Formats: sequence, C-alpha cells, structure tokens
Amino acid sequence: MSIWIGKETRLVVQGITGREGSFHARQMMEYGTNLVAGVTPGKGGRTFEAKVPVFNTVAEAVAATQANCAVIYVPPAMAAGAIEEAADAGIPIVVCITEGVPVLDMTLVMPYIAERGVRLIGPNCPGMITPGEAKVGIIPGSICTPGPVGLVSRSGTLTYEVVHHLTGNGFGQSTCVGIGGDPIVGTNFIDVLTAFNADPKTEAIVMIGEIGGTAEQEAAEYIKKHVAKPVVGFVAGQTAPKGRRMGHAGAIISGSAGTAEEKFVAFEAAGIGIMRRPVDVVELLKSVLK
Amino acid sequence: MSIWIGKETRLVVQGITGREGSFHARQMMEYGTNLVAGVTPGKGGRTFEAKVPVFNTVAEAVAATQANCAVIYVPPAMAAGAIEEAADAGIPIVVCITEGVPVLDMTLVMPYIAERGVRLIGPNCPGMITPGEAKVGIIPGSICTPGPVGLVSRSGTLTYEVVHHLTGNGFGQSTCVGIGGDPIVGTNFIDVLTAFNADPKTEAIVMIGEIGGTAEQEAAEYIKKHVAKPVVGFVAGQTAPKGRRMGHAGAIISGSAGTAEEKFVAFEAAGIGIMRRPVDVVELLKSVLK
Amino acid sequence: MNLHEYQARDLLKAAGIPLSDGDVAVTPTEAEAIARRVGGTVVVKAQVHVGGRGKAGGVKLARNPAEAAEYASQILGMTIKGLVVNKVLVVPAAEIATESYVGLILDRATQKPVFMVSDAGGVDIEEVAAKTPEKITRLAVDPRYGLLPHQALKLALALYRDWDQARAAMKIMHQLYTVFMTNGCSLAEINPLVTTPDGKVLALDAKIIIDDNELDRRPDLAVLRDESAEEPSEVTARRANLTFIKLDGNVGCVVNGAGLAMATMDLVKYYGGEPANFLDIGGSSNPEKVVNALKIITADTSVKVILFNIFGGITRTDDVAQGIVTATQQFKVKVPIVIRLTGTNEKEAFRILESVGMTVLNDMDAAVSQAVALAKAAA
Amino acid sequence: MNLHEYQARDLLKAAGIPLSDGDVAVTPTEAEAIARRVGGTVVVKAQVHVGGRGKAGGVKLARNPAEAAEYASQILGMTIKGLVVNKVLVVPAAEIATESYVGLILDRATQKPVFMVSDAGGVDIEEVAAKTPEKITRLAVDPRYGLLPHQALKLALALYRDWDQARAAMKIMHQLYTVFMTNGCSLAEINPLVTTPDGKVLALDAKIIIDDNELDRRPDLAVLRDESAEEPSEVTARRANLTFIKLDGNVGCVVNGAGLAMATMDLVKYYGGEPANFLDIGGSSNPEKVVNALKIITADTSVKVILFNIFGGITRTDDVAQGIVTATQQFKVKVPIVIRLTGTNEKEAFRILESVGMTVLNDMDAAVSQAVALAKAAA
Repeated sequence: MSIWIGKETRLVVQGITGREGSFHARQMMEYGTNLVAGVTPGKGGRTFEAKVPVFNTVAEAVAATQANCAVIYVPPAMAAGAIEEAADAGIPIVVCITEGVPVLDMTLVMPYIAERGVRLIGPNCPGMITPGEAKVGIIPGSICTPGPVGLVSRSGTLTYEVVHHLTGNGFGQSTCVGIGGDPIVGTNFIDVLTAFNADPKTEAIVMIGEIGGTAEQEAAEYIKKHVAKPVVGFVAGQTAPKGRRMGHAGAIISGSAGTAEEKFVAFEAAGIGIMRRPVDVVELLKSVLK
Repeated sequence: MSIWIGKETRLVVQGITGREGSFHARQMMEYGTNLVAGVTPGKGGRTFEAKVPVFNTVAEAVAATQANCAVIYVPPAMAAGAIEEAADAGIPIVVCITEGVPVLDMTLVMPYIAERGVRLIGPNCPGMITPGEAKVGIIPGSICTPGPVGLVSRSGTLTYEVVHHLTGNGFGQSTCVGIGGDPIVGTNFIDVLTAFNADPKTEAIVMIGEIGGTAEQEAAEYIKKHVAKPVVGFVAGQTAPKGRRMGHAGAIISGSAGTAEEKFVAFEAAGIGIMRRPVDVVELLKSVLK
Repeated sequence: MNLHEYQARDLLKAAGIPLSDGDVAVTPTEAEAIARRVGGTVVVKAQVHVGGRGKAGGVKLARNPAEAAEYASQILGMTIKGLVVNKVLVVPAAEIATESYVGLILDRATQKPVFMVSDAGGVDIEEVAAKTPEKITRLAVDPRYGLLPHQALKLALALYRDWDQARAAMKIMHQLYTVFMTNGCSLAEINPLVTTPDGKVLALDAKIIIDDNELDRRPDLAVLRDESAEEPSEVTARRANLTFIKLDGNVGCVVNGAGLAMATMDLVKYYGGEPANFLDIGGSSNPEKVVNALKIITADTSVKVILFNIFGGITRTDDVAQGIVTATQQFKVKVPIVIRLTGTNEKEAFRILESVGMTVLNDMDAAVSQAVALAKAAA
Repeated sequence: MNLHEYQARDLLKAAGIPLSDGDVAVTPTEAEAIARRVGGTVVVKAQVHVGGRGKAGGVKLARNPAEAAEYASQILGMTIKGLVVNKVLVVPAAEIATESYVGLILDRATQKPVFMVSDAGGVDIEEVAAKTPEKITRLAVDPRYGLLPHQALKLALALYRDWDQARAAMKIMHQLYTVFMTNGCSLAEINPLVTTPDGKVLALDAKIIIDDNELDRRPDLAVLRDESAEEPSEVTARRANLTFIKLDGNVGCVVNGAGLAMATMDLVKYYGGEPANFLDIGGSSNPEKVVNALKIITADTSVKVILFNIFGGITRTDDVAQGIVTATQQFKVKVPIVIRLTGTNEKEAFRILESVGMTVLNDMDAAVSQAVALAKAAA
C-alpha cells in the first residue's frame, strides 16, 4: 500500500445492490480491489456477481469476512447512519461517496467516529485509489498508474484532469485521495499530507483545493512547518462570485473569507508550487522530481 | 488531605444565596473549609457573609479565585446544568448535594464530565469531609474526628450513625465520602476504594451500602482483587419489599436483583467484615486495627 | 411512578406505535360500547398497580358486548391486593402468530437506556433473563446520539426474519425510544409485541414507569398519577412531603433519612420484631412533618408501638421533639412511643420531651430493642 | 436556500422568540391594513434575496397607513438587482434603546454550530468581525449535548448587564438554537436583537439560510422556496437537475463536476475571457441534461460562444456527444460551440460529433483558448 488502502484492503460495499453501488462495486472488482462483502439491509443472504456475499448489517459482514475498509453508496438521508454503522462494527477506514448529506448529520457523525478512532473519507467525495493495488470509490482506474506522486483533492473530475496530465507525462501516483467538497469532511488536507509525508513511496505531493473555508490555508501552514517533500497546489474558483454555492456545498465564499486568491497567497508563503492552470502540474513536478 | 479534599481545597458554592446553599456555606466556613467563592446567576457582585465574593458564573469565579472544587445546592431541574458548568469551567472535583435530579439528565452529565476528566460526587449525596481540614457538603463536622478510617456510603444519616460510633470509640476518620443514593452517581464504591487503598493515611475502610443495583457486589469483587487494607461493610434494606423505592431513587429491589442478602453474600466472599447492625462497626474495627 | 396499562398505551399511541384497538371504561355500559365498537371477542382488564391481576379474577375474556358489560360490572369495584378497581381496559382478543418482548430500561451499570428484546415474549421476561439469558438481546443507547438506525435494525433482526416485520419493528424501536426519553421513563415496555396471522406487527400490552424526579418539572406527566389506585396512607404521606411505604408488621417507624430508615427497620427485624412501615421525614425538621407522620402511623390499627429514630445533622432534634409534643397534644396516641434522638440540639430536645413526661433514649439499639419488646407485649 | 425575512420571522415566532409585530403583504391594500393594525410609524421592506435593499429604495418609513400603502405600491413590482419584488414586510418602526447581534452559524473549523453575539449590533457584523473582533463573543455548541444553560448564560451576559434582559436573552438563545437544529439551518441570525425603552428584548430582523441538502428529506422546508424571487434561468436549471449560476461574461460553460467547472471558468479568465455561467451537469450523463443545459445557456443573449469541457469518468462522453447532437437538431444554436471531451467512450463520442460535422478537441487548454478567441471575435 501507499496510504490507507492497498493489497491488504478487504472491502465491504454498503448499498451494494443499489444502482450506484452495484455499478461501482463491479468497477472496483474489475480493478482488482479485494471486495469481500456487500451490505444491503433486507437483502442479506444473496450473492453479488456470483462471488460476493451480501449481508443485512456491517457487523455481520465483518464477522464473516474480516472486512477492514468500507465504502458507502446509500441515499443522502441514510449516509450518516451508514457511517455510524461501519464505525460501530469496527471498520477502521470508511469512505463515503454519497453526495448531499445534510451538514447537521455530519456534526454528530464526527464525534461518533472520533470516539471510535475511525478514519472517514468524505462524504461527497470520489474516494481513493492506490494505482495497481486497490480502488475504493469512483476514481476511474484507467487514468491512473503507480508512481511517486501523492495527490489530494477536494473535487472529482478536476482531480481526473490533473491525474490525466500526471499519467500522460510519466508521473505515476502513490495514492490519490479525494477528500470531498462538503463543509464538514472526515479527513482534511492535513490528515492526508501527514500520511503522504510519512509514506516512503510518496516523493511529491499535489494538492487541489477550492474556494470556501480555510482548509487550504491551514494545510499551507502545516506544510511550511512539517512537510519536507515538495508540494504543488491549485485552487479552483478564482472567478467565483461571493455568496453563491459553486456546486459543492463547501465551495462558497462567505463575505471576504475563502477566496481562491487568499489561498494562493498562503500557498506561496508556504513554498508550495503554484498551479495557475491544471496543466501546470507537469512543469512544476518536472522541476522538483528529476 | 486524605482523599480529594483537604487544606488545599479552594471551594466554590453553586447556589450560595439559596436557603440550603447559604446555610451550608456558613457551616462549611465555620468548619474551616477554604470557601473562596459563591455563584448565583444574577447575584454577581455581592459578597456572602462579608467575606466571600459571589459571581454570576463558575467560569468567572474560577478566573477570580482559582477555585478547585465545587459544591452544588441548586434545585433539581438545574443540577445537571450546574454540574456541566463547573466541569466546563475546569473544576476537577464537583460535589452535587441536590436531591431529586432526573435520572435521564444524569445519562448526559456522565459522558460530559468524563470527556473533561472531572470527578463528580453525587448527586443526592451528603458530600465529603476530611476531618480537621475541609468539609464539602452537609456531613455534620461535630461528629467527625481525624484518624485512620476511610468511610464510603450510599446514604446520609446512616453514615452519621456509623461515624458517631467510630468517633465515640476512638476511631477517627481519614475522609468520609457519601456517594449518594441515586441510580446513577458520578463516583461509585470502586472509585473511592481505589483512592482509599492508595491513601497512606487510611488504614481501614468502612463501606455502607443499600439495596438496589449491583454496586456493592462489584465493589466486593474489586476488594477481593485489589484492596489490601481491611474492609468492613453494612447493607441497609434487609427488610425492604421488592419493587418499592425506599426513599432513595436507587434503593429499589428489581425482580430478584439487588437484595441486601446477595450483597452480604458478596461481602463475605470477598473477606469483608460483616456488620449486621451499625454498632457492629466498633468490634469489627477493633479486631483489624490494634 | 407506575402508569396504568391504558395510560401507557396512550403514550405509545401518541408516538405512532401500532396498538390493538380498545379503550378504557369506568362503567359496564362504557365497556359494552367499546366491545361493540371493536367487535368480536374482547378482553376486560382491571387497571390496578399490582401484579397477578389475572389470578385475582381481574382479567376476563368476553365473547360479546353483553358479556363485556357483565364482566366489567364484576371487575369494577372489586378489590385486588387492597386496591379498588375503578377502571377497566377493553381490548380485542387479538389473533396472535408470534409474541415478542421489547423493553427499554434505565440501566445503572451502563448509565444508559438499555433495550432488552426477545422473541420469547408474552411470558415473564425476568424468568427468561434468569433461565435463558441468551434469548435476550441487550443494546445500550448512548443518549448523546439517540437510537441509531443500525442499532434499531439489530434489535429488529433479533425478533423477525421477515423483512417487512423487521422494518415495522425498527420503526417501533425508534418510537419507543422517543416515548422513553420524552416522558422521563425509567422503564418502557411492550409485552407482548405480537405479529398477527396476516403479518402485522402490533403492541398488545404496555408498561411504563416514570422517574419520580421528573414530575416536578413535568406537570403533564404528574397529572397521570392516579391516586385512587394507590394505598391511601401513602397518598396522604406524599401530600405531606413524607416518604412512606406501608408494610405488614406492627412497629411503626419514624426516621430521618432513607438509609437510616432502612437500617432501623432492619434492626427491628434483628431484635425479633416486624416493621409496620418505612417512613422518612427527610432532612428539614419541620414540626408539622412530625405531626403528619404520627397521624399516618396511628391510623394503622396494626401498629402496636411507635419508634422514633432521629440523627440530628441538618435535622434539628428539638424541632422533632416539639413536633412529638404538639402531635400528642392534638390527638391521643393510644400506643407507646419510644424515642431515640441524638445530634443537633439534643439537649433542648431532651428537655422538651422530658418536660412533658416522655423518656428519651440516646442509643439506636436500645431504642429498637425496647420498641420490639413493647410490640411483642401488646400483640 | 435563503429564506425571506418574513419566512425567517415566522420560524422564529413559532419557536417562541419575541418579535416585533407586523406581517407580509402582496398588495398596497394589505400593507395599509397591516399598518393600521400595528399602528404608528411602520417600515415597509421589499422581500428579495439581495443585499442593499435600502439603498435601492426597497425600504421605506411610513408615518401612517396611507403612506404605507403608497410606499408599498412603489416597492411592489420594482426590480432590485434584477429581481422583481412581489412581497413587502410591514413592521412597526420600533423605538430602540440598544441593538445587538445574535447569529448561529454552521462552522467548518469546529465542525459545530457556533454562536456569534455582539452588543455592537444593527450594523454589518462582518465589519465588526474584521475591525473589532474582540466585540464578538463566539461559542461552539456540541450538538451531542445541545446548548447548555451555562452557555446560554454566557452569551446573554455578553449582551446585557440587566438581569431580566439577560434571562430573556438566555431563553432566546435556546429558542434560536432549536430553530437552527430543527430546520436544518446553516445560518440563523437575529440582527438586530433590540431592547425597547421600557426594557423588553425583541427580535427586529431575521435571516435564515437552510442547508440545501435538507430539502429532499424535509418537504416542509422545501415549500419555503420562493422561485419568483430567484433568477429564472437558475430555477429552470434546478428543475432540470443542473447546478447553474448566471454570471456576467459571454463564454457559456457546460462542464461535468463542480471543481472542473470552476477550473474551466478560471481558465477562461486566464486566457482573457469572461465566463457567462457556472454549469455542472453532474456525474450521470443523461443526454436530456445536455439538451436542457444548452437550452438554458442559449437563452442568455450575451453568450457568444459555448464551451463544453467533459472529463469522462462515470460520465460517458458518448452520451454527452449524443445530447449535443440532439439539442442542435431540436433547436438552432446561433453561437459557435467548442467541445472538449476526454475519457470514457471518447472514441465513440468523437465519431458521433464528427459524423454531424462538429470538431472535437481533446485538450482543455486548447478548447478554452479557442472559445475565448471566438467570443472576442464575436464581441
């Protein structure tokens, strides 16, 4: 593994019989992820794709298959409950893909998982991929290739755009992590940066931020103090108007706070290589990775 | 000090201007307790007994007086809030005298204080006294005298009865702790036994239980395994009928559980000296303390 | 505070829990009307706060409205374990496919509300707990988060394999938890939760106990108290702010503090006597309380001696002494009074009592053994 | 979702928060009737979702009912920042002793609801926060426990020294917290919270924003949406399940994914152009969505070029290509379309588009710079 997922991942898919869940479960299996179980309440006892046992509860799935990672594709109103169920069943890494989770639900999920020592990625995120080992979420496996670049991002397709440039120019990835575009997410930039910094397979880090909040500024501060590896960064939303939610619930400039420009300023102050365009990632990485 | 309170105690009284609060505040001051502050919302700025400043909030009291122990005399519906306020203000030891606190309130108080590392004694308890040093609560100072016996009890006047026999027969007390008669109390027998066991001033322990629950049985189990000092014990309610609350909310025999007899059996199995009557404490202590 | 079955049903119904039809009646005519409305065979059940209603003839199966009226007229006004029946519940005799138990209790050990459910329902759950504990699924709810969906699912799956029934049960678990939390319960129980032959999930019988400490701040719950269904002397005591429980012995006890009151009763037993009551006059030593206490105890004709055991801490023993003198001047106490006082202001207390010719003791054991001897002599 | 001031007032009132009198009117006659009922001088306020209502003439002081009617007729139907005013709020012009600010916001940093209160109220709180942050008291509420009494007290004491006012404010803090939690708010604000000359505490103006993610499960909140007060193209987009925000430029953008959509707009700017909109067609690549997207963008006459930027992951680029072909066959698109597609099924997508004579690009920078050049040429 590079960070958090890899060959040793034993994945359970919550909502595996749903439209999204079944589609992506197949994609993850095709990529080679070790998908050991599915969960859909009321569908326990079935078998998915003639291989994967389906259970009524995560606790049953864990007892039967020793799953150690969960990915969630359930409707928004049930997502908080699904995260809590996985946490309560002893799953240490939970990835919630679901978009549209009410933010107040997350204010209770956060202490619940903290009390149980669970790492949550998302919600409203594309998940993670450790190229060549495991894919947990919806990042297209075809655009990735193994290598030394760790990538962390608040968005989905923009991440693919950047990964596309990386792979096309010979920069493989250790792990790509989409942390999600919501105001409250389980894992923030600093968590991922800490893991990449400690991961021997990661030699450089790409960080893709967005307008809204101060997560990028705090990450920059952290990088300045703690991250020895080279980091390059982008912030989407330079042209976004104030007070309007740009798709992602978290991508909103409140008053004078959370603009792309102030985030770029923080990046510069932390010695992060500035990507003004997604394609700039190539030249910047060339300059730091010989 | 012996355990938890002593000369170094800096006490704040919550509800100091109330009928109960003012009466007992005076009693505690007369006993020599270092009463540094009082709190009654809306009465901030006054002075109690021409000596003790009164504040609107515990946080203000702590900031001004470095109080390190709180005792609560407020009406039952406000008791949970008073405990939370003291805990949030950084007070490490909180004693709640108030009787009649709704039990569901306590189910939220318990995790709240646990998260803040606060020791709560009570509610519905007579409090604590370290004879000759400090009295926090309502145990009459006149019946106590310093010495080597640690006493822990679920009741009030029954405690006085036993202390009366102790003092009258030359057995002084290190600390007397009334843990309270409610189904959920902040500090249980085991907490106090652990402290007495570690306290060099305590040479023998008197434990006074009641019907209801299994706290005495668990304490006996703990004593068997961990307490080296001699322990003698009593259980009130041998004649209590099933299913009736004997005054204390916690003193109720549910079904076949919580009878005095099963508690005495547990005491015997743990080598605890059995008091069939309160007065028996004297002969039992004579046999263990030369 | 125990609620009547019909009151518990009302709280469950208000929370949306599916219940069998039926209603409460105070006259045979009302019972007949309810039986006619619900149709078919009905059960007429006495509403009293004691167990063993069935054995005492307080629960009857009526095949038609006329029978319902007949049984109601038999049950209404009957006395079960000393309590008069004023109300009957009339419910359809449901056809039952399966019976389960669902209880939610305030648990001391976990300091949380704990669900106990079992598909071995309809019987005494304590027996199940004692003999086959593996048949009970226990689940503690963290009140900071409430009952979570996966927890409700776990409980539901412990009862039902059928998915529709499990979903119905999940909903009922959430509703029961809401009933428990919003009504300050220490127990909320559905026993049995049944499935009908056509697969519906239904609560048949309910039991709710409300934490007495909630009643002061919750007048809406306090009004549910049915004093007509309680021991009259206990009602009188509560109104006088005394904690009183009637027992079967002949030594009347007046004590300050619950623990000391229990220890006093124990000592009565230790010296060969039988306590007639538990009575705690509490911490504040209002002479009026002493007068009321004596009134309640002397009303019990089986009491042969009255024993005071007062340890003055906050309680001022002179106040208690004054109360005793006032009471004995107000009404004639026909049985001997043994008084033990010690603590705050005891000298003044002794003076007050001795000035009217009463003797006072200082020692608990001496007082209790004297009281027991007097009771034996009078018996 | 922003609520109108009058809707926010209704939620506060339902929670028991004391508010100034007044009501909402849709005609001058109604406004006059409200003014007559409340008596004295009133304020007539346009109900639109934009700031700066006062400067735009949307807020007027009326000394009598006739004036209220007159101002209402001026304000109703007026256009403020492109939005037509359909409703006015008529409230008494309260006599004010002090003005405070009370806001409750969903805070990302603490991941909790956070109170912000200040006795420097009635003004722009962001200005206070920027210039004199020490005048703002912040307090995070742990939603597991709710707002605790001592926290409400701390907030109240930050506003008032008078104890009656502090107690009133404590209650309002609890009520505002309840409004926030039960209505799925991301912001609930009272500004100003005033005291009147006779010492009463009163909410004058309220602002509430509801988390859009709540609306699916909360139809009672969803009905509060007033589409007449929104940009019509954004309403149309939302109904078609598209996320669309109108901007002032001339390069129309159609992108899949919010982050890529923002990055595309940024790149338009980078190459010297101005985006006409944010438009995210989302993950699922229904051709119908593409048709709707093109309908909405082409309705904007300032758009000089349309730029597609699609990175196919879950989105199938052939579906998008099919949507473009369908749309251009359904209605004539008068401006040039620049298409960048890459990813899933891109070969098939290229084939579909090239078969109708459209050219397709593979690279984002190439597509954006071409679109900008075309827009400049057309301007």
